Amino acid sequence: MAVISYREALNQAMREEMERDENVFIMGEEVGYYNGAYKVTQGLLQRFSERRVIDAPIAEMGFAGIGIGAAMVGLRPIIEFMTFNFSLVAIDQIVNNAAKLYQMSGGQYHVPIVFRGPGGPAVQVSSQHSQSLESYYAHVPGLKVCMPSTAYDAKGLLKSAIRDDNPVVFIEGETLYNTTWEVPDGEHLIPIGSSDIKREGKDITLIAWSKMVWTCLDAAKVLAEEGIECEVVDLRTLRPLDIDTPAESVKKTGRCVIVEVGWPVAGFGAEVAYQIQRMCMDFLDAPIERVTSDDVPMPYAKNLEDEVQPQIHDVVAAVKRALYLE
Amino acid sequence: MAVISYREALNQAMREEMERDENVFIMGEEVGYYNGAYKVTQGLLQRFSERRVIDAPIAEMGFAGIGIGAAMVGLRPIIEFMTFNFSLVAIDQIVNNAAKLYQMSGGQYHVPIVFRGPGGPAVQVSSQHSQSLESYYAHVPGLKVCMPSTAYDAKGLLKSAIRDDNPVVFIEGETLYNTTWEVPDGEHLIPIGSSDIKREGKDITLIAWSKMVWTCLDAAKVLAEEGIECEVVDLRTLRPLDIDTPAESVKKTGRCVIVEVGWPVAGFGAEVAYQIQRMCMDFLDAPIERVTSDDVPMPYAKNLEDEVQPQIHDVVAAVKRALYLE
Amino acid sequence: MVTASISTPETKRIEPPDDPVDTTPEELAPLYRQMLAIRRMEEAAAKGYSQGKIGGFLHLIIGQEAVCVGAIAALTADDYVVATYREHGHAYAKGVSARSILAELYGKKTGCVKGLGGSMHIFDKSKNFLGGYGIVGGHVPIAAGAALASKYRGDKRVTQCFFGEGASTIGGFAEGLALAALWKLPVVLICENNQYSMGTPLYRSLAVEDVSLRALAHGMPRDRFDGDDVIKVKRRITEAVERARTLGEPTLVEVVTYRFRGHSMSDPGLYRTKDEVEEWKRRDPLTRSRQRLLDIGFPEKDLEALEADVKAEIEDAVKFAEDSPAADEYLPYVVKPAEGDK
Amino acid sequence: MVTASISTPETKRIEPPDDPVDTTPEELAPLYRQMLAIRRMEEAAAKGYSQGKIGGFLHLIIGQEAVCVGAIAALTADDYVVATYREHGHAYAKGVSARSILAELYGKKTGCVKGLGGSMHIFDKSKNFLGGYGIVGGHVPIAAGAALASKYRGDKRVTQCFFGEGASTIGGFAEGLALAALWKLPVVLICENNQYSMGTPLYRSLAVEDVSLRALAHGMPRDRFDGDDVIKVKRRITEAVERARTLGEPTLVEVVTYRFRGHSMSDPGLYRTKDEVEEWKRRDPLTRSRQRLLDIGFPEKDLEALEADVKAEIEDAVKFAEDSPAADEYLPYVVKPAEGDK
Ligand SMILES: Cc1ncc(C[n+]2csc(CCOP(=O)(O)OP(=O)(O)O)c2C)c(N)n1
Ligand SMILES: Cc1ncc(C[n+]2csc(CCOP(=O)(O)OP(=O)(O)O)c2C)c(N)n1
Ligand SMILES: [Mg+2]
Ligand SMILES: [Mg+2]
Repeated sequence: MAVISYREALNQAMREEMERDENVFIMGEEVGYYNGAYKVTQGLLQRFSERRVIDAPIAEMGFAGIGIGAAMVGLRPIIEFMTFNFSLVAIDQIVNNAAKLYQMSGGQYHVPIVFRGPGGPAVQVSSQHSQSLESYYAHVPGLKVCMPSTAYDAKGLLKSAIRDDNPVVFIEGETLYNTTWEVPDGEHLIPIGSSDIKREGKDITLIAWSKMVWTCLDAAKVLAEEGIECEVVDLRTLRPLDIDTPAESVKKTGRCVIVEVGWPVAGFGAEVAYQIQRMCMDFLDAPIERVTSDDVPMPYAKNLEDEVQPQIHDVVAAVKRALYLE
Repeated sequence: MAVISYREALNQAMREEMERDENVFIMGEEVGYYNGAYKVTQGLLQRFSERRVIDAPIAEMGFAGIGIGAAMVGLRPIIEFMTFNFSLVAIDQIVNNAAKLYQMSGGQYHVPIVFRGPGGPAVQVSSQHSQSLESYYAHVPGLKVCMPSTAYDAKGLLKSAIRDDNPVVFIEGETLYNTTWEVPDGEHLIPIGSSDIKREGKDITLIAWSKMVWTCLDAAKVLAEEGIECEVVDLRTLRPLDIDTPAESVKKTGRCVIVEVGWPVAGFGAEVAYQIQRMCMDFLDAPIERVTSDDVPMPYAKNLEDEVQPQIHDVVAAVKRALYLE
Repeated sequence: MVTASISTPETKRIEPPDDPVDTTPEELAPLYRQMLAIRRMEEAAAKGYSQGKIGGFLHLIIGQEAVCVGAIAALTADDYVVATYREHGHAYAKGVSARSILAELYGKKTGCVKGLGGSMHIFDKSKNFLGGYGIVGGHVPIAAGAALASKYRGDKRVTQCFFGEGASTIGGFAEGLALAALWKLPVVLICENNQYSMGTPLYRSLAVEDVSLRALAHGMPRDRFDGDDVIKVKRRITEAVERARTLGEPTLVEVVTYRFRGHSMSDPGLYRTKDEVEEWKRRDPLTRSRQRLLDIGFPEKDLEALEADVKAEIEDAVKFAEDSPAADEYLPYVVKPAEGDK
Repeated sequence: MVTASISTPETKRIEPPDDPVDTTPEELAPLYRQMLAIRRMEEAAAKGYSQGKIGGFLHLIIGQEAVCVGAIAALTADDYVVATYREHGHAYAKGVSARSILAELYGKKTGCVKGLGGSMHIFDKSKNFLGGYGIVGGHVPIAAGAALASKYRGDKRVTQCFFGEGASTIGGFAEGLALAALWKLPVVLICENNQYSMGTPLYRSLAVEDVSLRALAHGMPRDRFDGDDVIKVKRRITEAVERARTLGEPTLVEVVTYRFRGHSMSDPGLYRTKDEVEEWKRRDPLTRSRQRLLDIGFPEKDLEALEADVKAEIEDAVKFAEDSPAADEYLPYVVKPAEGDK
């Protein structure tokens, strides 16, 4: 297994699936000649030509819809949003068309499409460019939602997403592209809808996805020095959600902290908290804690940006609260 | 106090606020000559002329944005979405501009605007026209979100919303327009961010908003016949959320069912459940239950439409589960 | 200074055509039959609605039949059609049966989408009818996408996309138009300009009352004409379809027409004068085609036979809809697990 | 058949102007000063960025200064300006101080928006600078809204809205344009066509490389010219501003220009040839204006004094930004409770 970056893992996934299936193509802003705003599509235009790597003008609603139409008649588009912040101008296409067409057409048309791109906070780009919209997509029946935290998961999940016959919203961590992990060469698929234990522990369960998995792992290291063993569960997929893996963990540890990088109110962590309390009420020794960003639009200044986002010490503090240690 | 319809209450609120403040105006599709697709703006064009009651072409993103710009320089627009289903093509304006401008401009510009219109399921209009998007708006710092269930609340909250200096998303119940309630004449304001106990009871707390308050009241009647006394709490405002009122109720009853008409995953009820479990863990005698629609796009056929939505008997069953009665 | 204060002659009302376009009974009779079947089918739907057997929104195309029938007559079975919530006629013209349309409206299991979609969401994959859509403008990019797939595959199919003039102000239309022009997609964008968007007349929604002008800035071919004569519609749209098929080029076509009824069943249509409606009823494309058939020698008794046949077809469809079992499953929303999925 | 296969002469490159527009030192010197200050301010920003003192995205307007300076010179202090993420120059030209702009970029408490917005979100209410926006096209309706408010009140203010040619394909622009035309709003829509949208040249994003043509279908006046000569920009935009002020009519103006640097600091700009960039640098609007000032008799020593003054202003602004305290509060996101709110 080679150690590669998250960016390279995504690139491999697309490249391999495009080799494998002539119907797969990529469309988005700057995906071709520019090799992607974040270089995720590096080299694909050269390899697959303009027919299959399509540079789109700034018209997210338009090219998201074009992808959906193409998928209805049998192609398998990968639509790149330069960032998921810009998916808001296209969200009607995703929610009202992509997600609903299978049911609305009585099962006649399905929409095998992947909407992908970076999401979650970036660095110092202020509020319009730094937000986490996963709860919007996870809310909608008809979609699947993946948010891998590692290069390993990114490759395996993206390949599964491209082969999936449903619309998949695939949100990459904007600050994870340079992170590295061991990734098998060639065929490597991760089932959509499977959570993963990223660290084992007996005292408390930390549940997270995407970038916050790293924050939890870091917090777990800090806490381990104090003798507190955290189990870190990475949801990897928000819809369908494998709640059994984290629930089993909570039944074992009796305590739970859910960490998400987005806004607190009606964030996806609330859904996880609800399901965990339902399944684990008799096992919980403390209320479920959530760590989220502050309830504000993202400020620009670095010090404030750090302040509003969940940091290692916030997770550590929440763990201690859940353990009644302070 | 006169008994008036929810529709009439909204109409009065707008009429009175427009009389009171020359800066208030209404803009939306068919709000003027047509008197509103649901007749909520009946008579306002005649009273206030084309200058203040503006019929817009089909361009939600455009006229939502125009409202925001006008609000920045001091007007107080009321933007009607014919239904909130169509707000998805304008949501970028609401989330990325209206909600953020106050912070993004360092507190220089505020955006006193109301986005209103019917939301939630209608009758047999299928999946693109029948959905509940409140969790999208409740998620966003910078917005306020009102969802009144009665004519009384509708009038009082809409007047407060129009006078509020923040952007308010005001979602009316599409099937509530003909419901009636006692409403005071003239000045009648309800603070945004105050929940309301719609029925007192000691055995269990039902938490709901908008149309589901009626379903809960109906279920409470059924259960009362079996000697079960439900307390029904109407949230009225989802953001800011007055959680104290329902939490006090749950501390009293020890049990809680949250009822919402929308999709289950990451619905706003999950947030309520999370907050209640945090505040009431030591008082809860059973896990918190949620009743929601099924996790599917809304089907057209009446029988199926009823089947996927929360019905009185679903609430009754959830109450009994929470009481370990079956 | 290039100050273009456009005043096109086309912004004024399009008058009814004087000279009927050359045709034969063989060409016209089946189109008349389709128009008549659509009218009868929609009349039956209106009746079902007033009896409470059909619910939700019901948007009828009565008065506009020549547009969809003429336009779709220019297509082959392999070509795609994408339409709005006012799409019963388009579906029928593309080959979807009156039985499956009416059963859908009745919310029955035998409906073309199993009672899940209703009036606004007719789909039939076997006929390449890609559906009716309820979000104004949102389907225009979808049509461009089907056309992109044809270009991708080189399969020479053409996609027609129908929309109202009210859709011309929304972003979805603008983006679909721009991308179709840029990428030269084989799509014909057909604006059914029935002069009202719900209760809003053209002059209150468009600065210039000519939707086809939108093509100008994109270097896209355009056309604009009245929709009274089904043969004329067919001829003019055929030009655009052939341009798409042979050159792979899109066209924006605007057809001026009129709906005789309200926007939907719940709209009494008070924003129009009786005179205006009556004037347009005198331009009824069905009456015109019927007379024309007689004029070019189609025997009256054949015409009566044809009409009786239509009547029987629709009566049968109504009975089928009435007798069919209720819808009974709302599909699980996800397609069968794909490889690699659990 | 109205088949408009448009080929406008304007779709070809706009050549540099031959004859400089008539002007006086009194008119030109302050505009040259503004352009120079903007250039020096942005050079200082680039330096701060490379030193890690400025973060996020930094989009420089270097090379395009004549557009915002010439355009905004046509406005009064009461008029409104709405711009994109590439807006330092527009803010400065509207009167926002270099101190408060640079302090904002440095993320300081003394920044014009207290360190909360950064480079993409400069706002200054006291100057009627309604801000820089990061979602392409999303600010066009906002500008139309400010203009609607002026019409509503009859206050005779004019709003200018700046955007790139890349924004012309997105729905927000299309809807803003359509509504401004329909309602005759006093707004001037100014496309700064710098010929690239990130790495995408015009020909890969527009079917017809002339954004001003979009006005055609809306009967909106339009204009299109090069942005080399700041006085020419001022003159042409003044016509549009006066049209808005006196007739309440919108205009779509396209100014062809060029950015010397990459899209943002992280873009090396590999998609352009060195030759192309060099050619445009020879058209530098600053060099042109400087020479013109000398030609029309502005004393060289006054020019040097002016330049020294600019240098001092920017050095002071940098020092101010460096020395200011860090941002220290992210506002509570809601405005003070209104009446009736708790
Ligand atoms: C985005 C959006 N906004 C509003 C509506 C509500 N609506 C449905 S049809 C319609 C009028 C459309 O008029 P037009 O495009 O001319 O088509 P017609 O109904 O005349 O065929 C409106 C406003 C909608 N469905 N979608
Ligand atoms: C809706 C949206 N899509 C994509 C982006 C990313 N983006 C930022 S600037 C830009 C290019 C804009 O080009 P143009 O409009 O020509 O303006 P310029 O940068 O050249 O001034 C893109 C694609 C965005 N900010 N918003
Ligand atoms: Mg119409
Ligand atoms: Mg540009």
